[in-house]
Amino acid sequence: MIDRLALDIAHLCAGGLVLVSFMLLYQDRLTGLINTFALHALVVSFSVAWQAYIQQAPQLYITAAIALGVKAVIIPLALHRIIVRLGIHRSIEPVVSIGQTMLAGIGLVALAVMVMLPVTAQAGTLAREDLAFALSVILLGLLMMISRRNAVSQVIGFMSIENGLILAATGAKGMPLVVEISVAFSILIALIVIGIFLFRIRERFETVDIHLLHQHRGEQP
Amino acid sequence: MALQALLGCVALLLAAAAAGIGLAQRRAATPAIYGVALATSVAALSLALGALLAPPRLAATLALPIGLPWLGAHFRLDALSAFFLVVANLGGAAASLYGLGYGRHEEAPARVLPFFPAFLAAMNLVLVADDAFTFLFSWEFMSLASWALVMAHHRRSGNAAAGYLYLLMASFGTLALILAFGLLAGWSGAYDFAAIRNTSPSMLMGAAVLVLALAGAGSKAGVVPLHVWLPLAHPAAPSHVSALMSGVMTKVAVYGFVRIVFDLVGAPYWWWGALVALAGGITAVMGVLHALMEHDLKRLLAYHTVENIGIIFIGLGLALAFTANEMPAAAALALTAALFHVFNHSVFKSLLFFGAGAVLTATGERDMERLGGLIHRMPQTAFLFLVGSAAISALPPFNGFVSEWLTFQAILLSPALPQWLLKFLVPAIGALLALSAALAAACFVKAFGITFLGRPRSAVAREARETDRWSLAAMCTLAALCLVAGVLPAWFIDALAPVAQALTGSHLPERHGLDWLTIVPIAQSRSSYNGLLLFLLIALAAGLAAAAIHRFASSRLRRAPAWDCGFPDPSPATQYTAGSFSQPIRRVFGTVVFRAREEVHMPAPGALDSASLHVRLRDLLWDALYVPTARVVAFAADRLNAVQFLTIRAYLTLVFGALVALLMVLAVWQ
Amino acid sequence: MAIALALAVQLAQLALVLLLAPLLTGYVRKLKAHLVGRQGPPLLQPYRELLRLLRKDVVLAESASWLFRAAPYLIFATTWVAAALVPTFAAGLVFSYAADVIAIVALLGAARFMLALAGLDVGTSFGGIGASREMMIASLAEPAMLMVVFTLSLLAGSTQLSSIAAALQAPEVGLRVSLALALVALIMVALAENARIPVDNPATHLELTMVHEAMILEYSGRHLALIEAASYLKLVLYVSLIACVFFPWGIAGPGQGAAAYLAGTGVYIAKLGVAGFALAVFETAIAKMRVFRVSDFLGAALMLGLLAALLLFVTQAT
Amino acid sequence: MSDPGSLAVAAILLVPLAAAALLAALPDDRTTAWLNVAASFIAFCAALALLATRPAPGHFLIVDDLNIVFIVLTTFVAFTTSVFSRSYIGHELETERLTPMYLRFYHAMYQTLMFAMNLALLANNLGLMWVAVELATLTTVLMVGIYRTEAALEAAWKYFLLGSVGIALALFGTILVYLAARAVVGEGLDAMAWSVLVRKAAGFDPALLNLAFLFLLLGYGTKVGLVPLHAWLPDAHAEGPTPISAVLSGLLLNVALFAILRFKSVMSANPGALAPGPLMVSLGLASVVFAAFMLYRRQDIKRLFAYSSIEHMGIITFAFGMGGPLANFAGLLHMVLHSLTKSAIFFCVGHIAQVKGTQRMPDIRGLTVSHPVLGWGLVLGVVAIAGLPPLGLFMTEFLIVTSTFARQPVLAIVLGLSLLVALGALLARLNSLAFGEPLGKSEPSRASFVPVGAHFALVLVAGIWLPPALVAWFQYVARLLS
Repeated sequence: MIDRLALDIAHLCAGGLVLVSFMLLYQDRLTGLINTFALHALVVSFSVAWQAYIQQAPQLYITAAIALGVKAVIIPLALHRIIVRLGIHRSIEPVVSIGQTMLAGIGLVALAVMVMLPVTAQAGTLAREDLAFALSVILLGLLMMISRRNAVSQVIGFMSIENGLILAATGAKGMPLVVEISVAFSILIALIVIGIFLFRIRERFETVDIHLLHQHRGEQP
Repeated sequence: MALQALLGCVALLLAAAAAGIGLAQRRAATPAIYGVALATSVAALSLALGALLAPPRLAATLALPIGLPWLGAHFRLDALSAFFLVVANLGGAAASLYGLGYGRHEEAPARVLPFFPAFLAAMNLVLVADDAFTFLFSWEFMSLASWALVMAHHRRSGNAAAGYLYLLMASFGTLALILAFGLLAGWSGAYDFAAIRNTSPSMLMGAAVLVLALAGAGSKAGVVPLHVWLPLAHPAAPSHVSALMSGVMTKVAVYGFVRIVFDLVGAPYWWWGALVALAGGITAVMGVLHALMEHDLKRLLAYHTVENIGIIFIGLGLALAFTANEMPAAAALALTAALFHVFNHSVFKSLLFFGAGAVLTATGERDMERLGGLIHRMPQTAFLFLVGSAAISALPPFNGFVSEWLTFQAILLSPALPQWLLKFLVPAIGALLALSAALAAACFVKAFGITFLGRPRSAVAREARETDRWSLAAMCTLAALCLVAGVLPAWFIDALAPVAQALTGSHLPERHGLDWLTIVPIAQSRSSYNGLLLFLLIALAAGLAAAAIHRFASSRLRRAPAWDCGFPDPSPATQYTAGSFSQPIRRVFGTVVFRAREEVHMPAPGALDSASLHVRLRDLLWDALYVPTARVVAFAADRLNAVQFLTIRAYLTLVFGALVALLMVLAVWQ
Repeated sequence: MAIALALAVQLAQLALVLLLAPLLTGYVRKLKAHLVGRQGPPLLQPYRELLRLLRKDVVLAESASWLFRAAPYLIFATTWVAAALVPTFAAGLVFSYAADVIAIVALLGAARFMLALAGLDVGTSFGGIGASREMMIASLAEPAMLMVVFTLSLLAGSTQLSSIAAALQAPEVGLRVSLALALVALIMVALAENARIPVDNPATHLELTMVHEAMILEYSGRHLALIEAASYLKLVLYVSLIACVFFPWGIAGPGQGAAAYLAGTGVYIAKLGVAGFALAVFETAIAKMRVFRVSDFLGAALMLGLLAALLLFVTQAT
Repeated sequence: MSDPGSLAVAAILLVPLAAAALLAALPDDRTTAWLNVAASFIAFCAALALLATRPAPGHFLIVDDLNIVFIVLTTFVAFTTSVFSRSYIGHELETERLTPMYLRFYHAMYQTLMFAMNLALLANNLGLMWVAVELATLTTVLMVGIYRTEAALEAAWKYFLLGSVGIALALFGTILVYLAARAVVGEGLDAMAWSVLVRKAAGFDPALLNLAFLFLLLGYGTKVGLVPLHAWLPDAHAEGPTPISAVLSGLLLNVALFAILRFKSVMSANPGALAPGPLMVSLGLASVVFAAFMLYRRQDIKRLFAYSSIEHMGIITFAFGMGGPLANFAGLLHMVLHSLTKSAIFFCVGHIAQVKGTQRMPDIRGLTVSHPVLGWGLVLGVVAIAGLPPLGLFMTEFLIVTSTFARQPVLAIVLGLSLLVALGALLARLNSLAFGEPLGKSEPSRASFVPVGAHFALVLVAGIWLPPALVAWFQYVARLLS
């Protein structure tokens, strides 16, 4: 009975993450986008913590804590500062078309479910549904990356992909510690590098709109 | 044993090539390298002659643990290989001998010396290779070595482009052959020829192999429409290399074709013969027509290579048709004709390129319009070139006539073929062959007449000097061979008997029991030819005439200005030029084949500007095949090039698209 | 002994064609003159011309080379040998196996090659014009000739002239369209090769359209004599060829004895007479064409030859 | 840890790591270059020692038949590249494209990259390998951006974004493989160990494996540079320091392809899974065709050869996709020879760009006249990379095309024609680069030709004679893969 409830809650978390991903897609203001991402990270960290609880895998709490601390608090704060410093915190990002993006997003979720359907129940119901949701989050994150022009939004899209990966990794019961380390590791490195790059890019181009970057190509036609 | 010794020669040549890299800057390197090449070629020539004239009962084979690891490199020396080895090493020896003298004028010896022996070695290797990998390896290595030689004078305009086209077409040919061998060997990789011989391919597969072999070997040999590189690349190389490329390398290509189609594939179908012979006929006529329009001496010779390759392929095609219809005697005749022409062409084409090289060293000119009168300054070269010209124009009593005569005899046997298409096609091909032979004579009247006869058209032509003794020795040897092979063809045809026997199961009647070294293709009542008798009769008649005139007629002689119908003009510009010589033929054939257009600009009376005449020729094949290909590649390159200049977002979209597409495929699949 | 006799007959043929050649030319000239109502030169005028030329000095252009002086001998020799190899009064002579009809055509080609080179040697524009046009004409005439050979060898199963002559005498050959076409083609080729009207005019020297005469413009004395003799021989050769292939009656077979040979000679001379008459009538009746119509003329010959060969396939196959 | 095999493995991993730390700390530029060479050499020697003795596979590290040749190759090319790098970097310091500060960073990163690649090859654990590839990506991103020009930064940023997405996809695939394995092997480290996975793969859930392979192919395929995931590759090659271009083309692409091969062998061991072949064949062929045409419009010499790397990675992927003992053999050999050839080409190109002061091809002409050794080196390199004999790539391309033609004629023709198109482009460039009148400035070259010569000598020998031991081993691995 407790299993049933635990599963439902995990399911709810995963579904919630997909929902937040849609919210990310919907946001066209940078400030709102960053806040929504913080929510995204929050949901992930809760989900991971819940998994730690039901799998009785205490090491997952670390992952949850990292997700909460770094992605839900530090990065959003840093991004807020960056966009303020760049003076783009009030700008509305030209998004392709919210309606079309949403439709595409729904299509992607359907695709994720379809792809996961043939997986035998042997892998466990939890795993299968978690995986479908994780795949949806990953695909939605990619969709976000390609529908936005602003580097900050792209980084957020990328980090939402990583959240999806964490969801998948923690859903895979008993996956050795290596995964957690690697995820934490990659979050750290990614953050540093992104920070360096954003810094350099601002220094060089006075903008973080990578749309302008391609003008400085090594090879003109 | 002969095979081992031959491979030893190859190793020696490769060592000379390696030494050439290090030593090329020394003055002594030129005689040393060419000397080694000459000695090695002569040794290889005698080994090959031994194998051809006294063939061992079983072909010698050898496997070395190099090349494809689990297979090794297989080598084999049978009659066919031996014959082509004779051709290759004869050409190689002559070119080396010529190089001893010619090489001293070389401006960039470091770009020639390492590659010349390597080229010779590669050609020898192709001829003894007995597995697909070794064969293609040597084949492409041969292309590469000759490409390096073509690029030797890379700073001269057009040479780099010639080298480019050459290597590209050579690689195309190699690709076609790789595919052909891929079919023959199957996917398990039975690459050795012994295994390939034992399998008999299906009809479709055999046809594919034939087409691929024709494309592959044909592109190397210069079969129209794959000939375009040849007239550019052959002249670009130093002249002795041009001789090797034209005289020998194209023959190695013929060898490749014969080896694959006659030996490896198995029984042919009759239409193979039709295809090959038709390709040969078109090649012959197109080659000679191009040559007639050409004023560059070496390029003219290169186009004649195309023509002669066409004649060889006519013979090969007929041999295939006869073999398919189980007429071994006729097949042997056609094959012998083709192979004899292989030998003959290698001899007189090398001779002619040597002559052109001598002219080039003496004057620095390849353009015939700036030559003339060289017969006075270079009488020996002129005489030897004349012999070569007569031989290539298929005039009796020289060798070119004999092989063309044999080809005609094979054509005359075609009524016995049962297929209607062949019955109609072969006479037409005969007409093409006759046309190309007659046009070749016209072309060599032009080549020899404009270059050597008349009055000098430029200062360099007026001050030319006879070429060196090494070069003359090489040319003399070849000219003597032209005559010997023309007067005593029976010896040569007998030497070819084992080859014909091995490939067609029959051979020409041997000279024992025939009078006076007569050659007889099938039966004496049908036709026969006796070069020796003809030669003696002509000599007798000419001698008789000379004696009678000496005895009875006036022998006095006065020198005077030319008569020229009473209006002699001392300016050499009033002579006929190469362009004006070929004008009638250009009007007859060129308007159709080349879309030749003459643009005459005639100033109004009283105007002071000069009149001018421009001839514009279009190579329709080039326009129809190569230009569109290049355009398609350029178009695709331009279109795809846009992908280089996308935004990161677009690239991410590509990744995303690939992911979604593959997921969809997976979802549908499952 | 038999060999010696055979050799003697062969030598007799050599001598016969050489002796008859100027006569045939003189005869044609005389007839042509008569046909246009003139007296004309005497029948033996060509002999006299040759002798006259032989006696004269050679005036050699300053720019002429050794090739210019060697060429007449080679031209004469090859043409003579070729003419002697065509059966005239008798077939199957001892040297007849040395060359078939293709080789004979090629011998003529060799002579033409030398002649064209000689035309270019002095370096005048007339020499060039002649050489250039001669080679153009030859490049069309040779394939046409070979098509004729093809037709004949199909019928006779041989390219050996003696065998062809023998085979075509057989009654089962009969009259055939192919043969007629081949004959017409061969006559056209012969006209072109011998520089006759309508292709060339043997009687003019200063006409821009001339071909043969332009090449030999610089020749004089004994050299010119040899070249003239060669052209006389060539006319005989072609007439003999046509006679022996299409009208093979009366030719003595191999080794038939002196009487047969004599009869054969008589018939042969009669054939020459008829052919010369036909030639004279034809040349009188027709005008010379422009040089660039020659390609059409010879192209027609080539097509006729090809048609003859193909028709033969059709009739033989059914 | 006491047996020689384990010591060697430890040396391969720890020497670069220690050297990285040391190089980051040391200030002097002359000794550091030598230290870099020395560290690479020790790693190479340790790798050679592995040929003689191997440690038993552990939970995290393994030395088996598949990876040993890549370890030797990687350490060898790393060593020769470090030699080349010494003479290259000297010139960069003189012309002040690099400051000593950045040089320290460069050397430290070089050794870190070596550590990461060796780790990826040695890993017996899916996760560990993923971490190593990630680390290698990050270090190369930093190296590519080291010149801090606008173009370099853009290339690095592009590389970073695309690489990260690829690596994320690969991680998802890795998780899926674990899930598939868990059901059979049980939880824990064993479910991520290669040595276990290959043995037990037959019982895995095929649907999960299929999905996993798709993600892994796209993920690691991004690192391999397969079209359409290739976009980072040309820019990263062109804008970074040339030694890094050599390492990228010669080694990093191989490492990523190695990862795909590992997963392919797992896939092949499962009868229910989709055959990985068609996927790899189509991606490989797309890469070859695309790259062949892209070669034509290149203006930058390093970008030209970067596209050629895409083409060759496509050929290799195609070969492995076709499978069968011949094609697998050829694919393995092609990987090795391509590494050697392409890195040698980049050595030449690096020196050429330095003596000419430009990477723009229209500004470079007549190299065989002005710099014979460099020029002929380039000619040899292009001849080799175009697959002409007597160099080794002819053999592999021969095997791939012939063995394909008997089974899939259309594919073989497309492949062959694309190779021809690529040859046309490379030759056209070679013609103007190496031949004709020299153009532009022409400093004398003070390059070290030993690395170039060593690579070409190996490729030449391989074209003529392969040691039987190597062949037997390659054949064994080729069977293992199919």
